[in-house]
Amino acid sequence: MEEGKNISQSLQESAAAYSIIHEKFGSAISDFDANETMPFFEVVDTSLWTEIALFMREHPKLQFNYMACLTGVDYPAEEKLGIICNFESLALLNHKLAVKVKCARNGGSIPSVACVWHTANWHEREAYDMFGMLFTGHPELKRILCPDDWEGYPLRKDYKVQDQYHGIKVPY
Amino acid sequence: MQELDTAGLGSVRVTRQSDTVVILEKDLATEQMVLAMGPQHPSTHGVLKLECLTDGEVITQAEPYLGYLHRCFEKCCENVDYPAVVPYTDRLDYLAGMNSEFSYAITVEKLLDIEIPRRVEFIRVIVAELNRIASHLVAIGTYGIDLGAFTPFLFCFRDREIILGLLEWASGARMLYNYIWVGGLAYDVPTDFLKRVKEFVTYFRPKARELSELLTENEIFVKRTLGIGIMPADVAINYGWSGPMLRGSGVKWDLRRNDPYSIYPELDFKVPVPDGKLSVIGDCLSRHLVRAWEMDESLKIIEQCIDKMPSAEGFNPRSAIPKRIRPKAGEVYGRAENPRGELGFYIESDGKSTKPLRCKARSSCFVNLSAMKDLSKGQLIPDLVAIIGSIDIVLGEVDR
Amino acid sequence: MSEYFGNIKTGAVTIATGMGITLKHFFNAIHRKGDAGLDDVDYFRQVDGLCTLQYPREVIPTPTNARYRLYNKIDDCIGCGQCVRACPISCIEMETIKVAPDDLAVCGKTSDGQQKKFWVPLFDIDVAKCMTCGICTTVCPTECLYHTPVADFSEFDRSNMLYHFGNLTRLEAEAKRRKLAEIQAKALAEKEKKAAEAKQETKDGE
Amino acid sequence: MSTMLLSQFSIPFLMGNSLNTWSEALAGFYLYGLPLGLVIVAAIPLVFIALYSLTYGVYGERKISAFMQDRLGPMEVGKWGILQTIADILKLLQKEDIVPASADKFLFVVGPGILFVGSFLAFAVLPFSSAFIGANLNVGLFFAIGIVAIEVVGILAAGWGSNNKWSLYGAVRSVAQIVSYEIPAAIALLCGAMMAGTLDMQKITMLQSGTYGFAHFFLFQSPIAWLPFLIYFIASLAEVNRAPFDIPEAESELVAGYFTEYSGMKFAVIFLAEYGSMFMVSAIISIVFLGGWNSPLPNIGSVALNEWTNGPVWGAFWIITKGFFFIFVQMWLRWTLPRLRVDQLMYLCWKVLTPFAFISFVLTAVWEIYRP
Repeated sequence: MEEGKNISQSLQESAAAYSIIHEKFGSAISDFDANETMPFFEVVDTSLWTEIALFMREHPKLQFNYMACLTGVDYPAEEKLGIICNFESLALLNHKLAVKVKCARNGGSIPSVACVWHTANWHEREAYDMFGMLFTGHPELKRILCPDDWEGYPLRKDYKVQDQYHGIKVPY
Repeated sequence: MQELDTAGLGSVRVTRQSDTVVILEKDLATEQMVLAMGPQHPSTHGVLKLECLTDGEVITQAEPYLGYLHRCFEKCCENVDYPAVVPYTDRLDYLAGMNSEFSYAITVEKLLDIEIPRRVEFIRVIVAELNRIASHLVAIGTYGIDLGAFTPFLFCFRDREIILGLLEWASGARMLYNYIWVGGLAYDVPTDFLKRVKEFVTYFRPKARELSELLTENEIFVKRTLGIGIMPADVAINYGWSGPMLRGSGVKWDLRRNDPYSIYPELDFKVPVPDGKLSVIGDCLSRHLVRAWEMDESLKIIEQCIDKMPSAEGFNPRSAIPKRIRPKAGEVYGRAENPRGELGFYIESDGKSTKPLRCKARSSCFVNLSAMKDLSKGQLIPDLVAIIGSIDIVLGEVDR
Repeated sequence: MSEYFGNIKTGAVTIATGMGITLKHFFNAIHRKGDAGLDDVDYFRQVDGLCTLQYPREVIPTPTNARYRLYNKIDDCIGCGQCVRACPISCIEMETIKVAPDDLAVCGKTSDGQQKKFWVPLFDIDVAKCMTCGICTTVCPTECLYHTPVADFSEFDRSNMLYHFGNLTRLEAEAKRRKLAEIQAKALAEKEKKAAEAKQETKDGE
Repeated sequence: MSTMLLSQFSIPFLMGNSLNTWSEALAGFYLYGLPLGLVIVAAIPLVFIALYSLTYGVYGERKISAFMQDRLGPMEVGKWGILQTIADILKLLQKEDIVPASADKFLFVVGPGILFVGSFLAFAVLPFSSAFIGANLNVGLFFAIGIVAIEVVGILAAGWGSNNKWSLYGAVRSVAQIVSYEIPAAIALLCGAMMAGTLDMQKITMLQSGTYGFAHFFLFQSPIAWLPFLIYFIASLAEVNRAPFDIPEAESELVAGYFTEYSGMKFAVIFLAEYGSMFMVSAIISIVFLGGWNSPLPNIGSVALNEWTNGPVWGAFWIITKGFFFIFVQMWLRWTLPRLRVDQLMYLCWKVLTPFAFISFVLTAVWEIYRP
């Protein structure tokens, strides 16, 4: 019971945070998805993403100073790739919010937020490495976990592993 | 005759003799040298490569290269059932398998929205805290090795061995447990287990004291770590640091307290942060001290859990495990406090399959390591070693 | 200046403390800790001292529930194939042949009295791949597949890591397969005959 | 002829306590009127002592570290693993002797040799007993201090010749370290020389003999002798690259420092040189401050312990025991302490040891003049 109340309280906080962002950016962001496990909104106008990010970090009532996680996701049904960022106002306001940003599956790009949160630097590199979306404005967008000359983006749903890598048989 | 300035490398006076440049005189300029530290190097804690640009012993730039231990954790997760991910989580941070399992289990449970028996929660916390001590022992011991003290390392391993023995007795395996399942536990603990854990706590306290006398209080050790690799709190947060690293920078932030899960809210423990008396806040020594203090707190937690433990009567560790784990469609980001920081799992379920659509591990080491470039600038090579050691990376978790 | 001498003093004192500790351990080396397992009541009553063991000759006992080498008690295996499906890394390979009705008695029952309905000519576990997660053992309905506490089973040749548990020789398996095929063919013929008859009947009915 | 031969042969065994006769007799040994130039013969026992110190130094190091760390240490070869070092030597002998393709071949090969020679030349002036010293130089102590510097050349040659960045770091660090630490070490030894009034190692030792045993040792002869003793001990650790001053070979920083690229017998030679110089500095400190081959046991009334335990053979026993004791302390320190950083090392040398060495030098001088 206690826990249930807690969660709904955090949901309220997230909703309040969302409404501040919504006030500023209006239709550039989607409606608030008020689920219990991970409340989020989606950035519709992706070109504004860096601006929204900076607003989220700097606004005195938001202060999302901590990016917990940045996940790349493949949505083959929508022909899109996306990232999901989990934010938190660490040690300040203690509210959480998740943001989704999507781009086209082939040659799509998302503005980088590495200049807003350092965390995003490596996470965006990882998302690029695994999914192949570009992050415009990223300081050094190159592969991080796979070798530089690896073919394809391993975490896409339709990924086929290459047969040979420098003469080494790849599929085990 | 002309003077060339070769981009900060000091000026060189040269003359041209029929198309060839002859160097007449060179300033006492130092040349920068690229030094590949790793992937095989004793103090990179695994297969990490740091490409350092050095000026003498001073590092002007260090660029980490990862991925030597990439084992496609996330791709594997998309191809196995929810319960079968658990053994893979062990292999993320192989020094703290229980904590990784714990983190994954609470994440999926959040998605499934199921109630866990109380005894399960207590056992989970005990094994996770035991494993936290084991992990910190490795961190402290290997840090000693990095700074040249070999003996504390073996003392640490001697005591860690006992913890591994205890966990083996409970779960059947020494490092890769597959003990904390989604919705419960693999088995109940053996009959005498709690008694033995309690004996371990009394055994370990003086040993921890001895360890701190031998290593932490040693003047050479203090001199090697004090004021090295200072990370201010706000930068640390911006880098996404968590766990002992963030606490070392003076931020009182512990997921067990600030985003409580399991039975942690009922337990009495402190979140140790450096006060700036023994160390400079945010330096290597602070991070080391936080780890040493945390072991004490973990011992306290274990003692409390044993005292409050509900009886084993009629207890089935698998009672709450769903027959078939197929969560409703949705996304969840769950996390727990690992010995190295926040281990989070982002899991997306499509509601139809028994396999996760996407399972991302937010690894604390990966994030902590990303500050390496900033931290290492202008440090000496021995200090670089001290900094890497204080980050306490486990490459299994960095590369996943 | 006082800081200078203070540094020298703390340095000397802490170094002396550390040396005291190592010397204590050095003289303590006349004791040896022993090789009790953690399930031993007296584990923490062992003396402090040298704590390593000479491995192949002295071993810390693994607990009885330890999860190491995978073993299949093939007599109890009903060939359900759940372990194969559960294994996250597919280290179990299995082939089954349905038991012909007249062979059921030959095939026998499991130790808890369940009738086995499949021959298991092939049950290979690649223990080199096995990550001892224990998922296969939890799904096993007859509990014939389990991990044993044998931890050290290294081999010089990798092919020796492939453990065969199938209980039929190749010839036997071939015979069973042929028998089953015959029976199935017969059954099929029967079925076709019946179908044809039924067809005939319906035709006749018209 | 035959009587002459006999007398020459029997000299070492008959001479008793008279100085250096054994070695001098060996060196001046004429066979059929031909001098065999047998300095080499005199050197043979030295080499044996050195090999002995290596063999049991390595074994001792492994066992001591093991016991301090609650381990068993080597146990397989022989009873208690006592033959472990011999097995190691056999292994090293069989190993392929790799010279990296891009190494400076000459320096690479010559480096370990110079190192070895540097560390073993000093053995020539160490008096191993009242009747045995390799070369009884009147500037023995000076020679011992000076010859250590040759090691630096070997280390630099090895580090540079390897053409490996880690080796180069190790070599450069080592040079800086050894050159710096020579100063406090030499000044501290000069305190001992001042108390003796001579640089002759054998005479220094003799001046410390007496019926009161240890009370005649220079360490207890002056109220401030402990200071140069301590300074020399610390500086000698740095000179032989032992922890906590093992930064030239700091394995967690520089992989293995200047001998990263060495394998097989060349590696063994470097190792031999290291243990040889460990024994060498230990012997020097025991000669200058702790009476060398003199027995530390005093005569107590009619129980003439001191006289019973003195003599050529006893002398060798005492100096080797004292040397091994200091080797034990070196190992004890190594397995206790973390490693210093380069700048801290230099701080310790220039801002702590050198000033204190000067102070102790002055105080010793004052004490020697106004000694009651």
